[in-house]
Amino acid sequence: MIDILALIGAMLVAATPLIYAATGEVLTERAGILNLGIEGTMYAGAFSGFLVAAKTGSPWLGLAAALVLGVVAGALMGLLVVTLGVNQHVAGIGTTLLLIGASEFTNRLLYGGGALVQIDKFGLLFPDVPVLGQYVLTYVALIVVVPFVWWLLRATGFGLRVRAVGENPEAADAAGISVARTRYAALMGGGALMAAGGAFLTLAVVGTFTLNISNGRGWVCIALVIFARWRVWPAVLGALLFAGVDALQLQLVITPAFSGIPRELMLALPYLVVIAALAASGRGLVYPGAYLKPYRRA
Amino acid sequence: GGNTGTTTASSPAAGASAGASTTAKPLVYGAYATPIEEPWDGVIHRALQAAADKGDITYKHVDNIGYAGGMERTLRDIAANDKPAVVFGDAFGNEAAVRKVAKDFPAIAFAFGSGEKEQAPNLSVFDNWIHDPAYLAGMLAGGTTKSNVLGVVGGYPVPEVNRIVNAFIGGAQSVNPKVQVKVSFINTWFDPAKGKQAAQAQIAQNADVLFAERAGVIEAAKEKGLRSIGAMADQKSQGPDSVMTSLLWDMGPTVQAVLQQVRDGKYVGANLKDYSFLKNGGSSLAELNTAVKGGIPADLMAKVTAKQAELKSGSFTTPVDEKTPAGSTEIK
Amino acid sequence: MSSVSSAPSAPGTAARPVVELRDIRKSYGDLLVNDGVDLSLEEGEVHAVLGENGAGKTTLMRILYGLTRPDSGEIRVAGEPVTIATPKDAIAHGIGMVTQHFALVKPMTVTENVVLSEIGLGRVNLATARRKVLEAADRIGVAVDPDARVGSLSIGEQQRVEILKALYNDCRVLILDEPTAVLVPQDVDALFATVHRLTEQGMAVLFISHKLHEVSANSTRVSVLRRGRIVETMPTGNADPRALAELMVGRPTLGVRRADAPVAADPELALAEPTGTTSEPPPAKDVVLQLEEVSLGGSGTRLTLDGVSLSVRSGEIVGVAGVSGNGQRELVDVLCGMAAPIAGRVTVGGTDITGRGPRDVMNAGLGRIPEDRHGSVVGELSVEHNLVIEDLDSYRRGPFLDRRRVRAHAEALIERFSIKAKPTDPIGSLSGGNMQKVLLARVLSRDPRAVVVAQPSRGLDVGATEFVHRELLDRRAAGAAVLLVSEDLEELLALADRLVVMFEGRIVGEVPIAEATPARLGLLMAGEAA
Amino acid sequence: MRLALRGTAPRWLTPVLLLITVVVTFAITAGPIRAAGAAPGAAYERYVLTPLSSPASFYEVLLAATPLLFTGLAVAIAFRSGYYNIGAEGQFLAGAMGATAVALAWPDLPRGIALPVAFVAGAAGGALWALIPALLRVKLDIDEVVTTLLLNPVALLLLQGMLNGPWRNPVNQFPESQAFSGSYVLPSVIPGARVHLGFVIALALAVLAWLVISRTATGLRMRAVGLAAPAARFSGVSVQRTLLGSALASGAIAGLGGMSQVCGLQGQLTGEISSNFGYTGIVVATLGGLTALGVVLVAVLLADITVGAESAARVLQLPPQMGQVLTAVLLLVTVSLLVFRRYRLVLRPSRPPASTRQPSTPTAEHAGVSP
Ligand SMILES: Nc1ncnc2c1ncn2[C@@H]1O[C@H](COP(=O)(O)OP(=O)(O)OP(=O)(O)O)[C@@H](O)[C@H]1O
Ligand SMILES: Nc1ncnc2c1ncn2[C@@H]1O[C@H](COP(=O)(O)OP(=O)(O)OP(=O)(O)O)[C@@H](O)[C@H]1O
Ligand SMILES: [Mg+2]
Ligand SMILES: [Mg+2]
Repeated sequence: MIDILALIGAMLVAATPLIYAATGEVLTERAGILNLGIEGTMYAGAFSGFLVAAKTGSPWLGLAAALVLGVVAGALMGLLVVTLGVNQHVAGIGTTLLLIGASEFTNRLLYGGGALVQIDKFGLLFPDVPVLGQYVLTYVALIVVVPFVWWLLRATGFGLRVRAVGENPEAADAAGISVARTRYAALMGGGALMAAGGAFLTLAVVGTFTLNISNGRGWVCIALVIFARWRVWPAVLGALLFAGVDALQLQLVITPAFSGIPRELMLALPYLVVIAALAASGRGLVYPGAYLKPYRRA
Repeated sequence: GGNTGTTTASSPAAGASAGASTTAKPLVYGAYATPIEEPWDGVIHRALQAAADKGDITYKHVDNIGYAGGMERTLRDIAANDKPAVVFGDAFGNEAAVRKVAKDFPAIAFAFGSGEKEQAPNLSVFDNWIHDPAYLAGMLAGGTTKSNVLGVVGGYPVPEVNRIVNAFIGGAQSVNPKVQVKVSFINTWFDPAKGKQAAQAQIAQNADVLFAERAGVIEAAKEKGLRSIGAMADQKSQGPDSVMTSLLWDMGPTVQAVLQQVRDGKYVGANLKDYSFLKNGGSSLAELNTAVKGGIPADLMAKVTAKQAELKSGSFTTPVDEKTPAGSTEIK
Repeated sequence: MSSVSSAPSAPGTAARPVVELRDIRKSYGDLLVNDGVDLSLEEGEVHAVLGENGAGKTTLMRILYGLTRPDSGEIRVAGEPVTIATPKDAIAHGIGMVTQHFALVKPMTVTENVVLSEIGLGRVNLATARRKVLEAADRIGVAVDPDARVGSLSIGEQQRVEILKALYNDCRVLILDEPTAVLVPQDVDALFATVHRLTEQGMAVLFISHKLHEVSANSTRVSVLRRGRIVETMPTGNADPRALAELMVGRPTLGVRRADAPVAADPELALAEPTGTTSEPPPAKDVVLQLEEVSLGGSGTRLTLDGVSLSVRSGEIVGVAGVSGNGQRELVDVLCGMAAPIAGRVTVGGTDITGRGPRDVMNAGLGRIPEDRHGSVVGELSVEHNLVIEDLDSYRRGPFLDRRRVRAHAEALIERFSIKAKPTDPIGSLSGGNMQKVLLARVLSRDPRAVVVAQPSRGLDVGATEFVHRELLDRRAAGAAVLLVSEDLEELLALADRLVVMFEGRIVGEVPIAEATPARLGLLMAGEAA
Repeated sequence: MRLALRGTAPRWLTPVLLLITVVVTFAITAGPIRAAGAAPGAAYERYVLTPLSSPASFYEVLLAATPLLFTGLAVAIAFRSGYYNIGAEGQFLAGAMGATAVALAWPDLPRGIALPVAFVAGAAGGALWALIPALLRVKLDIDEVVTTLLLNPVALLLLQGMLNGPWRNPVNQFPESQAFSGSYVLPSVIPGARVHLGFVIALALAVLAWLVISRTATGLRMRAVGLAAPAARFSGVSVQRTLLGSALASGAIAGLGGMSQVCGLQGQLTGEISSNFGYTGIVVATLGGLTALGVVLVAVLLADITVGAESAARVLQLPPQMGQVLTAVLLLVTVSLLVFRRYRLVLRPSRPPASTRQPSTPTAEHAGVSP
């Protein structure tokens, strides 16, 4: 039998890093930039958060460090794709390679390949209440971050500017908006969110760092953002769907009634369900007008 | 610079005979497919590092060689240029490459983690035969569960992992015939968040003692105030209230055996698995942590200690079963 | 028809320059685009800038608005040297601009687009913004729906949004880059009415156009730009259209017309050189292009084409007039094989092409030149490849493209159509006129028995326009059936044998060319009486 | 400071830029290399030069480049047509599975038949894995980025499922296939070296890809669709057929990469058959400018650093992650500096020099005829 409340609780935990990172990616893609640095930013966010928390004993400082790192990673993407106009695929994948490599390299220099320490991590709020027993960062994501980004994109001048530079940078420029500054801001803000998503893994879920910590979650977010058609709440929905199916399959594989189904098929379910959901709803996507296009005034 | 660079003994006591012993000290090379942060290769690395620290060997290593042809290249480079006395490493996923190079350099001793047979004249194989402590850990788990449901989270259902999990199940059932074991494989060596999630799914299905073959599981147990069992290193510090014990694999005896053979000029390719057995000190159960919540019943501890003695004396051998365990073991 | 005929104010009365451009130089890579331009703009004047395609007009305007950086030169506002590095600076100095290709964010609403230039970073009160936009629209005298998504508006409406955007910031100088190129006559009239109202309040307007009559009717001074240099600035009153054209292109030209075109309809048409062999109505020949009761679905329940029947005979040019957005674009799409009708039948030379794709349509002998030039060519591919792409299989040798033949073909057409480009130039780098010539060459070189062509001279300078018209008339003489869709009545009157008028997806009237007067057509186009 | 469009770039520019690339990369990475206890100069020699310094190690570079050639070409072909195939990873695995399926099913075929059959099976496996997203895109207009991306982990799980199930090695019970019979092993093309027929096939495919893209009508159609699909459609090019064709060709080439790796290097299917070759293929393709020659150059460069990193790790005992850092930095610095082939840096203050102009031309006369 499957415990529905536990399932929802598990879904929320697994969805949280995706929610942070996908929200960050919505922000950058709305500004017209595909940030494939997402996987590396999550990874480095997880590592830097862990590192600072381990050195200072405070997960909050760890989180702060991750946010700073995310901002820096965003700025690096900005330098590459906004200032220099480098191909966004190359810049993003290169950034991911660099951030993962640099994290692992630093980890090796500092810890010499040995086992890592367990840090003082974030605790659960309402640990004994089903579903509500979540990490504070999950609450922050759902109550503060996502509504804030949604409001930002929808109802603020900054949001209007982000959308304008993502759709038609010429028009934004003609209206006196700095395309570069706006894109940098989106990248840096988005980077901070991606890093926070990664840091959630080390600072809340596991309390330590291991190699491969993000394990492709960033790539999943890229898919979720397109799935969500560049809107914040649907991205959250997509994250919950993916995490929910994942949580479900983890229960099913240990439920005797389902033992006949190949384990690998179960593990593939979250991916297949998202594809199916997209196929059921995803006709005729309209990408942001300036997606993948560098802007340079003549 | 971390663990990089050549590591030789540097104890002041060794200073007197330094001149003689450095030339006599054999060069041992570690060649690992995964990064040494991965526990499996990490155990080999640490054992060799310890030997170097003791002043027995000069130790160098290369890790994260991968599975795309780098192993053969690196081994040939090592063999041809560094001419070490021994090369340790893991051959999983690079079996053919390791065997080819070993054949081409018969003067060098190759000792590799492998699921296959040794190869004459110079390739020895070993594996993490920690099914003995796994059996004992199973007894502890089976004896302390209240719900009669245990959870195991593993990486991949490969023989060595299956062997451990099945031994664990066997141990648990030996003390508690009603016990049921939930086994999840997360299909990755590294993803503690996923490991924790799998453990939580087991907890949701009433598991109350968890065996952490992979990272993340202890976290799940800790948060729910449940008991857990660690692996590869003593993980008590990760959860002093939760971790009853850990399965330890010590490559020390294996390393020492190989070094001795080399020193004596008697090295031949062999299966070194016995050196990992509990009775040879290659694997063990970490000191029981009676400080876990609820403690460990004394009679259970006695049973485990007795079984451990039987294992040591050879009057009991843990059954070896390398079949993939079912996701949920039925009560027989 | 822009028939607002307010007399240009006498030159020399208002002498205070609001804006001066001095010795502006700009080059793109090796191409010198502005070569020491001096231009001044006085309060209350409408200053027209004329020049061939590629003469550097847009570049100059973009420099003044801060969208392009000059290599050197000075800009003065009210006598003071200023730095205009970004549009923000320009806006701060009271300069507004409506760019040639609109700078609008299509998925956003009118309000959002308009307030874009003044918003900060924080919360935007859209209700207040909406009210301010409505007030400004009222003040300026343009009607807009503040809540409409810009992408759903017609071109004319979009332009109104652009003007509103520019004037929203209280500017004193308004730059209009080819504002009329895309407008229907009614909108043109409305535009100039607005312009005159603004200049009466002291605003200075810089305005670019390729249409000489607009310039004569609406400007006070005119400057002619040739190859990046100002060759003449004079009061419009002194300017003779023929002389202006000559200044622009370096040779006399004023366009062509059918030999029997009713010159009475338009004074300027009389100046055009008659071509074409027929002065008689062409003998009735076979119908080549035929549409029978063709309907096309639209968004919702409304049909964008509603039972359109039309036939074009060999050796005949049939003009389609109408206010944009009344189904002309869809009609062309159907004929081009880009949209499948839900009912009706389309035939070319007897071949049924209803609902067939572009390939079948072309194979049936129909040549297509739609209004969206840039959307019909692959901008980054070379001229020669764009010239053969519709007919690739005839340029193959085995699996390979016969490069020598492709090159020879391109060279021949470049020669014949006097296209200013090399075969290897990316077509996107060509000026509008040259791109249009390439499209013509691509279509006409295949000797189509029918041609559908829309807005063939939009954005083209007088020289290029003349060339295009001449080619169409030649085609007619060669016996092709030509369907000419245009919002430019002069063009229709000069070229067509017969006119039909579209309104709300239907053909609401057919007018023999002899009876076609702007007034009569205007009524039909407005949906009044048939 | 800003970037301005260049006129024709001087001929010396590209070599100079490449030189600067090396210097900048060196400057950025010297610190970490030193921190890891090695001399940067020696490290560079190891990373870049050593692999090229002897024929034997150069052959190893070619071996390491082989899978990247396949995946790089696969991605380049798809991207050229505007089909964003992020799924070369999964298609590579599917191709490896295809080859494995025939190698295990008919182990006794003679080599002359076995290899062509494995070749076809590898291509078919990759194409098949590419088919689902391609059909979804063409028939239902479902974005291929999402589907191809998400099918990568699914392909890996399928492979693991096969290895845990029907293909499990009966000898040692490991989740890896039995070793293939000799007739399925791609022969070495240079005596004594490991570089195998797969490399030659990859090179041949590169030449073929170049020919198709730049010399055939099909290639022109692909480029047209990739650059401007609506315009291509208007010109009578079947966008759907072109997209479907390139998607399948891309998948087939990636699949051949899997076949080449499994038959050429490993001789058996393992769970680690792809070391992210599909993802690296995206870098290879985009950095190579989506051209066949670019793909070949970049693949060899990356392989050079891969082999060099092993050498550096062995001789200088540098952590292997340094190789990844170096690759990433070199990659980013290279693409950044190549921007300057088209743009030049303008250092002067960006405003027009209003005040600095000499007052020699205050002629307020705007009239006048051009000279
Ligand atoms: N961003 C750019 N990069 C390179 N060349 C450019 C750019 N913009 C314009 N040009 C070139 O500068 C020249 C002048 O262009 P401009 O747009 O100023 O002409 P124009 O007079 O406005 O022409 P039209 O009448 O067609 O609008 C053209 O040859 C054009 O190809
Ligand atoms: N980034 C650019 N690089 C090179 N040429 C450019 C660039 N941007 C614009 N151009 C060229 O500048 C010229 C002027 O551009 P503009 O936008 O005014 O189009 P146009 O030639 O007037 O065509 P049309 O009026 O039909 O749209 C065109 O030839 C265009 O191709
Ligand atoms: Mg222009
Ligand atoms: Mg133009």
